[in-house]
Amino acid sequence: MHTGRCELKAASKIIKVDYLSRVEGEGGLVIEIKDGKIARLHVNIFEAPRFFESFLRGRPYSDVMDFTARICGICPVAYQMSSVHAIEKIFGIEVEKPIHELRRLLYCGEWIESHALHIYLLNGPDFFGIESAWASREYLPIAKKGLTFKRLGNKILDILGGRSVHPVSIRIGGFYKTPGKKVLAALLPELKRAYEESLKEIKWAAGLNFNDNSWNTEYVSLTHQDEYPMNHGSVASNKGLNMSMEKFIESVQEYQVEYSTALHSGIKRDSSVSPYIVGPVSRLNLNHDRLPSEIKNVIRESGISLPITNTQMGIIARSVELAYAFYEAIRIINGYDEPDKPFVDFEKGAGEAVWITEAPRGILIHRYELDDAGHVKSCTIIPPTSQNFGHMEADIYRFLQNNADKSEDFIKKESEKIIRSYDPCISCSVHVMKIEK
Amino acid sequence: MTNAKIKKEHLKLIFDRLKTSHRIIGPRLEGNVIVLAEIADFRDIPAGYKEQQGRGTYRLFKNSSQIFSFSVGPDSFKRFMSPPVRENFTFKKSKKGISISQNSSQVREIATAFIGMRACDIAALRLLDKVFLEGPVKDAGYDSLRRNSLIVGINCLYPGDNCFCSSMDAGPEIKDGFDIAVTELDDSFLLEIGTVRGREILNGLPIDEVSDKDLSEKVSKIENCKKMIKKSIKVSELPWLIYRNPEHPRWADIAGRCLACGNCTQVCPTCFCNSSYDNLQLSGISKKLPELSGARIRTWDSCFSTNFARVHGGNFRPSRRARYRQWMSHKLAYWIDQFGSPGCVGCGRCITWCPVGIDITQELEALHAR
Amino acid sequence: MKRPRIGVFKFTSCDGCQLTILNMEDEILDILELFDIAYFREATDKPLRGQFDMSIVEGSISTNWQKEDIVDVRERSRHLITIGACATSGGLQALRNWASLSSYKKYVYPSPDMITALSTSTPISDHVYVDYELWGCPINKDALSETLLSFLIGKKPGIPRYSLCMECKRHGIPCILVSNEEPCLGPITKAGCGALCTSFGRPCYGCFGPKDDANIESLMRYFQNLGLTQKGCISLLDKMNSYAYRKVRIEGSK
Amino acid sequence: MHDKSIPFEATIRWIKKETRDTATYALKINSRDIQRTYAFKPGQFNMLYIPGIGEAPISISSAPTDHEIMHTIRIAGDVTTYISKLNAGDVIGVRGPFGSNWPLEEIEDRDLMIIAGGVGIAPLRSVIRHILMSGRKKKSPSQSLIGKKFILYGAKTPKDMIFRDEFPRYMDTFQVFLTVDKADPEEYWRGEVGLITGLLNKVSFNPLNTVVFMCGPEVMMQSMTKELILRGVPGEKIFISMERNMNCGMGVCGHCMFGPKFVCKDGPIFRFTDIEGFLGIKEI
Ligand SMILES: Cc1cc2nc3c(=O)[nH]c(=O)nc-3n(C[C@H](O)[C@H](O)[C@H](O)COP(=O)(O)OP(=O)(O)OC[C@H]3O[C@@H](n4cnc5c(N)ncnc54)[C@H](O)[C@@H]3O)c2cc1C
Ligand code: SF4
Ligand code: SF4
Ligand code: SF4
Repeated sequence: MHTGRCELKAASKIIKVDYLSRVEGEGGLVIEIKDGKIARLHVNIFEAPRFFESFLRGRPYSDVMDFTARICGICPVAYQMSSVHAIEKIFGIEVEKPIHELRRLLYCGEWIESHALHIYLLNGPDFFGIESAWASREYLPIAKKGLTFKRLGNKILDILGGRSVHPVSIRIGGFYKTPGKKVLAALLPELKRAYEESLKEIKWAAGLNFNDNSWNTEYVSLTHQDEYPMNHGSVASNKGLNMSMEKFIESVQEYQVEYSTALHSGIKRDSSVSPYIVGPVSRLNLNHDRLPSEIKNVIRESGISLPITNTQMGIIARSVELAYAFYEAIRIINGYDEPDKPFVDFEKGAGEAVWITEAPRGILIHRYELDDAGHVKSCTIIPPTSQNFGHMEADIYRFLQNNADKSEDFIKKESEKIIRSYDPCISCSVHVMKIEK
Repeated sequence: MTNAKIKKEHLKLIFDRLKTSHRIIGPRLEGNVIVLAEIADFRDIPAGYKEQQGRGTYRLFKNSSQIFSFSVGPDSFKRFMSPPVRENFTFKKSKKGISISQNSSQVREIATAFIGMRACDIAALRLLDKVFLEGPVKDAGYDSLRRNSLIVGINCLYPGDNCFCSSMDAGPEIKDGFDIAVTELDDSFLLEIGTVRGREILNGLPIDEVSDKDLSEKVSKIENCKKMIKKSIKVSELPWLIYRNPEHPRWADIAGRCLACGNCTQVCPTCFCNSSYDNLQLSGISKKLPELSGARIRTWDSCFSTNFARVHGGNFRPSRRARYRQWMSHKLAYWIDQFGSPGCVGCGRCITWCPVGIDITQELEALHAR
Repeated sequence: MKRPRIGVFKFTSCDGCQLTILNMEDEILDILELFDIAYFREATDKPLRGQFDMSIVEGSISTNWQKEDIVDVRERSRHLITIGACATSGGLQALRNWASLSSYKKYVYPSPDMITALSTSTPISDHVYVDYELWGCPINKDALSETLLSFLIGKKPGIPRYSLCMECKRHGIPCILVSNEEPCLGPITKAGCGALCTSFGRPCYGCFGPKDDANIESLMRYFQNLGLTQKGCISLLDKMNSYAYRKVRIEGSK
Repeated sequence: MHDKSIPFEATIRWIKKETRDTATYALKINSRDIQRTYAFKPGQFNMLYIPGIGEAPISISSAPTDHEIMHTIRIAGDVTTYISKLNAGDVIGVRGPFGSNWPLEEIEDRDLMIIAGGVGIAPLRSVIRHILMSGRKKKSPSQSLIGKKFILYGAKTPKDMIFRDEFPRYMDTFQVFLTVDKADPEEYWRGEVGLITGLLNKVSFNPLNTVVFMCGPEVMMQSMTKELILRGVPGEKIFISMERNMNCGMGVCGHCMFGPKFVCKDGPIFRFTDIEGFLGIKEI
């Protein structure tokens, strides 16, 4: 099989991970070490580009949710959420509370599904030194637990969206159809059990063995005064960033690197572009005070000190969010009353809007410009993983500075672990587009 | 048996009486369509609705003071008596052999009352009886459902735009096969009692005597309905018009329009074609093959399915032309040979629910052209 | 019994179809008992080695190197099945086939020359022999399990080839095309999704690709009678399975 | 009577390989009760069931008086391939018997011509064995009541000839004529080479007094029937066994419809004149 598309010229030592595994999509890693120093470090992405933003142009607004969902099979809801909100903003649509809540519930389903997948099947095996979740007998009960959580997330997606990959129910103005109260309530016993279980799992995750990789970097996420962020809020960071969605997209610089089909991005500051990290760690660091006290207590009891400064502790943040997603799902279902109408009427029209939501892997930025007929004139999609690439490289770089003399195998394994702790979704990241100037 | 009469506001009492002992299936609103489904409350009946049915169109609106002003939707008895998906049996296969068990719930007796059934539906049910009960082997599942059903029919007074039951001798008046047949008169409901069971249901309810005036009101209303029926088929031309024209150019013309989607066959109350297959679950398979378990499932199928007439090494009807011809020939000609009458009751469902509006009456007529 | 060796491969795609394997939470442990998952990048570290009894391929062919890789996969596989719209029909990304690649590249990448991609995205079956195709964007779980089982016990998978309408009617869903004039692709699209969209009251948008002998022209004529423009018709068909629908239109159907 | 919609179990007693892709399987019904009620006539078929795989209609190739129920099966697809891998002692599911039979009452006082192509010999072996056996039993008059008896059989190559070892035994009672489409260079073949219709020239028979039982590929049966009628055999006296897709075996699934006929319950054996009008119609 072909793997890394990019070869490096002769160097003293080249370490290559041809093909990253247990991540979504296709990428590799190339490290060049010269005289004990890291001369080059590339997370090279060879996932073939798909040009989503190009063929979205000219399509009716109603296609956007279905099309962008296909960017990623792991987090299609995130794409639907960012795009539906952006377009509703253009049309000036305000959805009612039950719809807002149902969308949040749908997102909970995806967070559960995606987080459980990553914690138990993709990232978990790293802490046990095994090649997959089913490679060892001892790990199997852990994997089973993950599958139980995951099934429940998918169940929510199935009920609300018809299926977990590329759900079909979201439309501009609301849903095509909303579920009855009873149907959702039937999930409660299972959700409650899972919630209790997931609280214990926070302790489990906190007790895993982590390499020390703490550093003072920039964590970026949405924040919202009333809720742990999913669909609404403004963009904030621990380094004082706090701006609207529209403003934020202007301060993000996307750039292309020659070894990757995915664009990288950073925050423009004066003359430099600095990497930042999005995702569960950022969300937790910036929003933990919005968590219910029950979960806060468990965090405290588990000895997790916030903010998390070790980027490899993504699995801890994910475990917290997994429990939170169960908590939220229960809360929403308890307070749910089926709306009179599944969607509000609206009139389409021209306009431009930016919307950002919190995909399981971090903020997902969408911008659309529609013409009078409601057709897409231009668009920008910046997935969380491409925002993280720059940071990922910086992270490995930092780690290797102290470890460049270690064995090749060690370097490979540990670097791959760092990458995996970001839960990169490479298929997502490969169709980013430049921001038109 | 005698007839009876009940005040309009008391019809609900019959419903409530039935509910104590029966699962009730009747007309209900689902989206913009009147379907047949379980109904828990008399108010679920879409009183006062009327549909405009065209070739490939169905529009519902509320405009009538009558309760039963609507006609037929896509569903018929078929959905319940020969359900779209049904389990024939479950099986277990191991080294020792195979064991097959019939799901007892399938044969379980569920007393079901069908209310608001039309003459064409009842006629179609009697055709299904011929298929499932009078062949070489009785269909046990159908038989038990059939025997445990009670039928409250409604005489149609306002036909649908695609109806042609009168020409098929299937309606609009219900002549037999009912427990109670209801006619909505101006100020009351006329109840004709067809069976002892029907009479028992009415015991103790506030029913009145029937006058000659009531009976003549019914007759004139039904006559009036007949006059409103727009479509027809000349049954006297069957089956020869079809038998004589297997190579008529019209078949190819239809094939240009027909999508072979099978909708016509699925909504037709008499189309009975089905397929059985084994449904396996991964959990039903043990590591030591050949141990496995699963269920044999029967689903509605259609002669429009491309592999319906497939055998090893070929398909007897690969073209849409042949498949449409098969369908119409079966309905209007073969059926006469097989069961003694056409397999069509003139309900017009196939015309309404064909996405491209192919009209069986029109296509038959076209076979006259040379 | 020796467990069949399975490989899961990915080409250009969203990963959703291979995720379906991991989404079979109830069955995955059974699958692992019955099959030896010997290559599955999304879930294991196992290196690519040896021959496979069955390869499951997701994604379309859209770069030069993939053209070589798929031949390699075929050579390693006794049976090769493709899963999903990308692998069976080129996927959504096949929309580039009917546009200009250079303008696409330019629109997405600041330095388009750095990107090597074919001007087309094509189904696997355009490149190598495919033993079985599982359609859908994404594929249906039960269909995947039926396919795996069938492989195991030696029969053809029982996957429907008839229209979605049949499935829709079985479920008793009121037809939105007839009752609401909404342009639904059900009559020309394969069943298999479980009549998902229509159960939500939305018209089918063709995830499962054209059914056997789909009469697209007739349905499009009908849509135009309902007031849809020709362009509107094309845009209905030009989605995840544009390649397959276009192919049927060109090749016609009997 | 047993319920024909539910398969019963039968055990394979022995298997005899006939050709490279065909074998005969002798079945014994497991349940005593069903054994007692199970009765078939030559020409009828069973639905053989492999749980998990499916069902296939297969003619009964033994005579009613045989101790076992025999099926002679050619590998064609899923079910038949699976069966080909079974061993003696294995259990399969059976539903039946179904369908019409060869009308033995028609052949009294007449000449009988049995015409078979390929695996189509299977349902005819049932009637052949029936006649052979009834001859042995002194009390049964049926064999002596029949006039001349012919078997005309065509196969692809000598290697594809089913029951080749049994023909010598048949020759005591029948005049046997064999042909192959193509001789096999590796095998000594004394018989004819060419279409089965060609065999008619070899047979001296009185067309007006002949009853024909025929089973084989549809094209073969069509051209053979044409030829026979040309020679004066009345269409009313030609009986052919038809093949169609079958699912239920009892006239409730619609798959096997051939014009107005259900092949499973009106057939598979039809009087030629009853279906003549439909035989020529393409894609009927
Ligand atoms: C009345 C009758 C008698 C027969 N007798 C014999 C016999 O004695 N010996 C013999 O070798 N063959 C016989 N056949 C042919 C045999 O039934 C087919 O070869 C067999 O059904 C193929 O099944 P399969 O599962 O192996 O093949 P597949 O092609 O894998 O079949 C899959 C499915 O297709 C359908 N199907 C395919 N071919 C046929 C067919 N020809 N008839 C009906 N359904 C079909 C069935 O639904 C079957 O389950 C007979 C057929 C009929 C109709
Ligand atoms: S053929 Fe059409 S009109 Fe006749 S009974 Fe069937 S659906 Fe009704
Ligand atoms: S006649 Fe109409 S409903 Fe029937 S298969 Fe053809 S297009 Fe579908
Ligand atoms: S077919 Fe659809 S779901 Fe499957 S990989 Fe392609 S885009 Fe994803």
